[in-house]
Amino acid sequence: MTYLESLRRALHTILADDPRALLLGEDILDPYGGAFKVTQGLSTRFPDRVFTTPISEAAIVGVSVGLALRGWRPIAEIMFGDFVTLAADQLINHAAKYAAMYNGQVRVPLVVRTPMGGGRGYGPTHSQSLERLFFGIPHLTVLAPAHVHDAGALLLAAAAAEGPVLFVENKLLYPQPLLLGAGAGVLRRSERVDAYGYPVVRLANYAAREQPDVTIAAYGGMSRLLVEVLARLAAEEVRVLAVLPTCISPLDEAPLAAAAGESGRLLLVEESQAAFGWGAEVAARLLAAPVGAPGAQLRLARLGAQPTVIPAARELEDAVLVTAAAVEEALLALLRI
Amino acid sequence: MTYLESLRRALHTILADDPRALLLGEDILDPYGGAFKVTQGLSTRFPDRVFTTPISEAAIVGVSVGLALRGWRPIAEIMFGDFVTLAADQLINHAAKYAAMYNGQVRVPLVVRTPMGGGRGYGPTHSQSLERLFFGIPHLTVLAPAHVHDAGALLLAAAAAEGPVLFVENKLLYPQPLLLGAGAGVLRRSERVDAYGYPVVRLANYAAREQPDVTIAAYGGMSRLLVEVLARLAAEEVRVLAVLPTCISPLDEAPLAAAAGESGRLLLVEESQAAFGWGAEVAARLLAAPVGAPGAQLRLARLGAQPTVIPAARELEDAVLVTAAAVEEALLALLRI
Amino acid sequence: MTDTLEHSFYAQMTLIRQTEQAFFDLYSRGLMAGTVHTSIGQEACAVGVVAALDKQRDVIFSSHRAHGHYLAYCDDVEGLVAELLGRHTGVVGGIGGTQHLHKHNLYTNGIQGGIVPNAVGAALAEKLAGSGAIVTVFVGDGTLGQGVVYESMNLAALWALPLLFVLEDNRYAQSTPSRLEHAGRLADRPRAFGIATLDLSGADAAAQEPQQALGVDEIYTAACTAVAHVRTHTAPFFLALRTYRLAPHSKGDDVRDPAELAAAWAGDPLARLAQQLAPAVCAALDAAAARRVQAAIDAALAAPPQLINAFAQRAGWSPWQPL
Amino acid sequence: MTDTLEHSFYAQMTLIRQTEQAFFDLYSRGLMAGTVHTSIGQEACAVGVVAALDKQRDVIFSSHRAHGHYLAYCDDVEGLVAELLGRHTGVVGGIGGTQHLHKHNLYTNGIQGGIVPNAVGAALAEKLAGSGAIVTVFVGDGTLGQGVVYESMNLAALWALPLLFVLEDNRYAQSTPSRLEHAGRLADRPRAFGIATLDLSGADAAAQEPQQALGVDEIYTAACTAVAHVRTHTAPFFLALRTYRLAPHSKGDDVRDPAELAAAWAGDPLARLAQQLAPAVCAALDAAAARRVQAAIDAALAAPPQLINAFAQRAGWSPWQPL
Ligand SMILES: Cc1ncc(C[n+]2csc(CCOP(=O)(O)OP(=O)(O)O)c2C)c(N)n1
Ligand SMILES: Cc1ncc(C[n+]2csc(CCOP(=O)(O)OP(=O)(O)O)c2C)c(N)n1
Ligand SMILES: [Mg+2]
Ligand SMILES: [Mg+2]
Repeated sequence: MTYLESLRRALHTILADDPRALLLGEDILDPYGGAFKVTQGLSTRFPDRVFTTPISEAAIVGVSVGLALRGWRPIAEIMFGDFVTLAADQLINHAAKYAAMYNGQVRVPLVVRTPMGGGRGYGPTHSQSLERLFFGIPHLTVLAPAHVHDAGALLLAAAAAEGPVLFVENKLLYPQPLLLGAGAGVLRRSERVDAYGYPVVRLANYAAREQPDVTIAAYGGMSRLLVEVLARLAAEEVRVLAVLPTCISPLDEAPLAAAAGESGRLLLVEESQAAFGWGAEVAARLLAAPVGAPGAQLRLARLGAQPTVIPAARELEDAVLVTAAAVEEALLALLRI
Repeated sequence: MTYLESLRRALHTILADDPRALLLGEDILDPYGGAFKVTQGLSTRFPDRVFTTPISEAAIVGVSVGLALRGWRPIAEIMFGDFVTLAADQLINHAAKYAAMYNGQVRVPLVVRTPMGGGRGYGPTHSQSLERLFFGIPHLTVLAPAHVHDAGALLLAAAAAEGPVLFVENKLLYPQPLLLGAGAGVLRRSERVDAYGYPVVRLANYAAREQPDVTIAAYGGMSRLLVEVLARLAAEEVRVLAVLPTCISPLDEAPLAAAAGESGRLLLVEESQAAFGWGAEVAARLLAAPVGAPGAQLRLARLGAQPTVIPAARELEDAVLVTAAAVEEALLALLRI
Repeated sequence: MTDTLEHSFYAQMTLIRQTEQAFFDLYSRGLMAGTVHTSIGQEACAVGVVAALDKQRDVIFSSHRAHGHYLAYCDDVEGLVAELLGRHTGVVGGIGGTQHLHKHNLYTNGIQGGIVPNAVGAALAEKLAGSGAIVTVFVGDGTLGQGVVYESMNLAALWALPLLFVLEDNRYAQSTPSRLEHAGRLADRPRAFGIATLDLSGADAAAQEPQQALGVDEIYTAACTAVAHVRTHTAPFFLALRTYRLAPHSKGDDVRDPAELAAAWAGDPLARLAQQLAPAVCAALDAAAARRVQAAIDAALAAPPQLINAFAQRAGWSPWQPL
Repeated sequence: MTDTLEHSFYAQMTLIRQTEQAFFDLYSRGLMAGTVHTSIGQEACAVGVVAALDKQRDVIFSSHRAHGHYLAYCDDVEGLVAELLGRHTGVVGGIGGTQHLHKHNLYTNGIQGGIVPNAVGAALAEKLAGSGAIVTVFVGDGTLGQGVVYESMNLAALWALPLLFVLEDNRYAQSTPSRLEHAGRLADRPRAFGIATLDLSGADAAAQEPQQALGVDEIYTAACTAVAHVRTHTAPFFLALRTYRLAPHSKGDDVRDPAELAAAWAGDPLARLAQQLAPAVCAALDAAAARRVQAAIDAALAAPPQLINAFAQRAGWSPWQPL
């Protein structure tokens, strides 16, 4: 099953199981079924609960907030993650505010799904990873499945959450088969949950009795690169432990710290620019550990996109975004220090 | 001269010196002169270049972008920083994109001024420090004067910049007298510039021949607390070095690293929640230094708001936001580890 | 208009007036902090519209100038006063304050325009639930500057939602007269989206001479028509009301022409309503309201200090552990 | 309509048509990546409107479906083809790609609606400069879903800016027919803001039966009126044009009724224009366009690889140093 199929099935399950669940978004009706086809089949099966909308991202989220306040469980789709800027006010000043500012007397159980990421040559306004805007916003959860997670199960969890969730999908992962179960190809896969109850997956390219040489942490679309790099480095007998959380904000650093501690070296990779990104918070938490504690000994590096627009031309896009080659190079560099 | 007067004078200078400079914003005409009075006198003196606008934050910034693209130098005011969410799309997908995505063939010299910060009992939607949304956005500069900087001079620099600038003012600083010159009360003040040419101020509460026990880094409205805490701790003979940059993003960590290195202990304070904030990036850069380098030995802590809404009630607001007492406590705790 | 109704209107309007006047007083005595936006002069809009609603099931959204809507809706002067005084006995525990109120089916938020799509969502919620309830959203003339208001009008009309837009057109946004904010006639905007509209705003945006604010009886009658339309047709309606803000935008920040203000005070809808009633009745209602407001203030001021712990727990952080 | 004008229109329209058809071909041959939105069927809007402008000084904003506007404005097929092929010889060096074009006074961006306030700003810029130039912004029917478009209409009217809105009403936004997106008649919206409007969209949003796309001569005539209004009165104008997109929204994603599509092809404005001209003339113009397109493709494909260094330098990072 692909990442996309898993998400689509989850939407079917959610709407089938919960009569209060609703879908809203642009072009989500059949036969089109959404720009990336994640909502296919749903309007046919649940015609009264799937709403195609005008091109009004602020209102899509704003209407969903109103529905959630009044007892429904809306799931909104923003066609491209780049357009969440238009819904930033509704997410930050409305969805994330009501429960706390009304002293806990209301809930806003809302999921905003959106695909982020580049690599498809869509150019500067259709390729970004703008979930970063919402990191650390109180009372807003940012979830992002990679293809080593049960993406659909995570969406079910998002839909069951009490508060608003920004659910970040990845365009290049849509066609990827999920890598689940104990054996994900040549890689050993294991799963645990973080303090918030969301899954964290570990992938190892070495035997169970061995120790990793280096650890790499990433989320979302970066899993595509990690799986490739781990497989390649296995051949070169570089033992790599990858750790992939699904709850990006708020951050539980413990599973990442544990994985990093096993090798003493951590590479943090993210698709957006590294500066002020996810890895910054992970690094700050892990490294600010008391001197003498294992964290303080960590050798750590970060990798992200170049700090500019994401070009449309393929070669330029590759030069700006993180590639598997860049990940491998950064890992090997980290091993040398 | 107060922080507010300094900013107001700078606006007068900008409009007087550059016939292409324009002002746009809500309620900025005389006699009102803006909700916080920063634009007072300008519409009287430059009636053709000061535009009061409808309550249309997206268009205020969007129109400014168009003006900047076509050769003018607009300075837009967003009445409360909380409303920049409404202009996020124009800032991120328009202002910050055009120059790079058109291959350097245009410029967007635009300043968006806005007051951030709490402490006035304005409640959850009028007290935030949302500049964090724009940290790390390529080609967008975030500047924030504290009252130990020449706020007006910084605004002049922002207006002279080639690309878009988010200029973050602070509500509680408006009435504060600027602390400039070598002696800022009991504190020794010195100034240098960062790699981007923007000022970084150092304040010391000890004699020139002494070394600090601890370093504290912060920006914007936090300067109010720092000045208070440094003065108080001087009495207790705790030597504190404070370092306050004005260019918040992109970040040049060198002046902060140097100041931190002098004491080996660094407290990072910001008004917003610390998680995924400014201090995270500072910490990540300073601590990820190669093991053995001075940075790696740093004892570091962060302090920010509690991760929830900013309540209206004074006591609750104090409990959520950073106070001078909390800064002092965190400094003393850092001295003990 | 029955006698009882007019008494009730007067009772509500004087309660709102006195509550908000008390807020100014509390500020000047240093007992209140933050900001406040009073609806002094606009009470008739709140009272006349809310009287036409079914308070058991209907839903209300409002924004920064909502005390009147709040009191007309739930009469909870105690919860409101305590909220503005920052007490944990406030309706939202002192967290929201003046701009962020919630009780039963009433919700306010201080971001201009942002509540409007929320109200659309609430209207869709009621329509889907088949509850028969309708949603009312109060907006000011200045708030029509926000783009999301038009996204919302479009959706409300497109999806035939039971949503009543009430425009309180007081001809100013903060310090700025409407003619510097808006082109065209405001009521033409909902019409362009196919929304049935009743324009009692009395003038287009460019008109200069002040006009009299509508009285509560006119507003009530219009609101009954509007509500009936929304409920019967399950379709949106836009009711534009001419009103005037007699007090400053918030506190002391008034730059309007004193002559204009004086003329508006001379047409104060509360005073006009008083002239229709027996002086003794008014005096009794005024006194009753005054007693309630004073009692609410006394109770709030006597309330124990903030329960930081309880708030922290609900908000998900611990007040005793630094981040 | 003079002969020369019609020849020129045909020459431009066939150039646009053939350029965009070549794009589909280049995609299917794997030579192009990313996405593309062609204006096949809508060329008349671009050509007819731009012909009414003063290309020396006027300013144009457009969005995702802008190849036609681009070619009608600057005839730079070479820069456009190279841009879509991701070559550094592209008009913006391969960085922007199909949705993010800029040459002289033309600007496009792929965020629906976001360019509209930028166009308002540009119109204010020209008005302040006293240049006599006007600004034209092309929007699709779907784009009227964006709130900022209304903020922009209000400002353009309020400040009397020389801004021409051109609505290319092709009755669809991506896969969604206009009647599922919009309430009321689109042209009533600018009117509500007091913007002079010429509605040639032919129908309100709810109408079902397909109508014929406007021909280039009708569009040109209307655009001349519109442009004259904007330039003479220094005031905005809204021109609503009935058109039809004959190709998919982007590539292969067409779910429209084949019968509707066939009927639309039968009314193809390019073919209709051809019927007014001598076949030999058309054939010669077609052939000339084909040669130019092929030459542009050949040149682009032969262009040296991307100049990453140059881009990196301009963008402020070094391709040789990791962050
Ligand atoms: C998005 C946003 N922009 C600006 C403000 C600041 N502000 C608060 S009230 C107000 C004026 C509102 O005018 P109007 O809608 O006419 O309501 P009135 O105050 O007249 O009742 C402004 C500009 C805000 N709260 N939200
Ligand atoms: C803000 C935003 N939302 C959604 C999209 C995705 N999108 C691109 S084109 C389009 C349809 C636009 O329809 P219309 O304005 O009618 O133009 P047409 O494609 O018919 O020319 C959509 C939804 C976008 N680019 N920007
Ligand atoms: Mg008003
Ligand atoms: Mg269309």
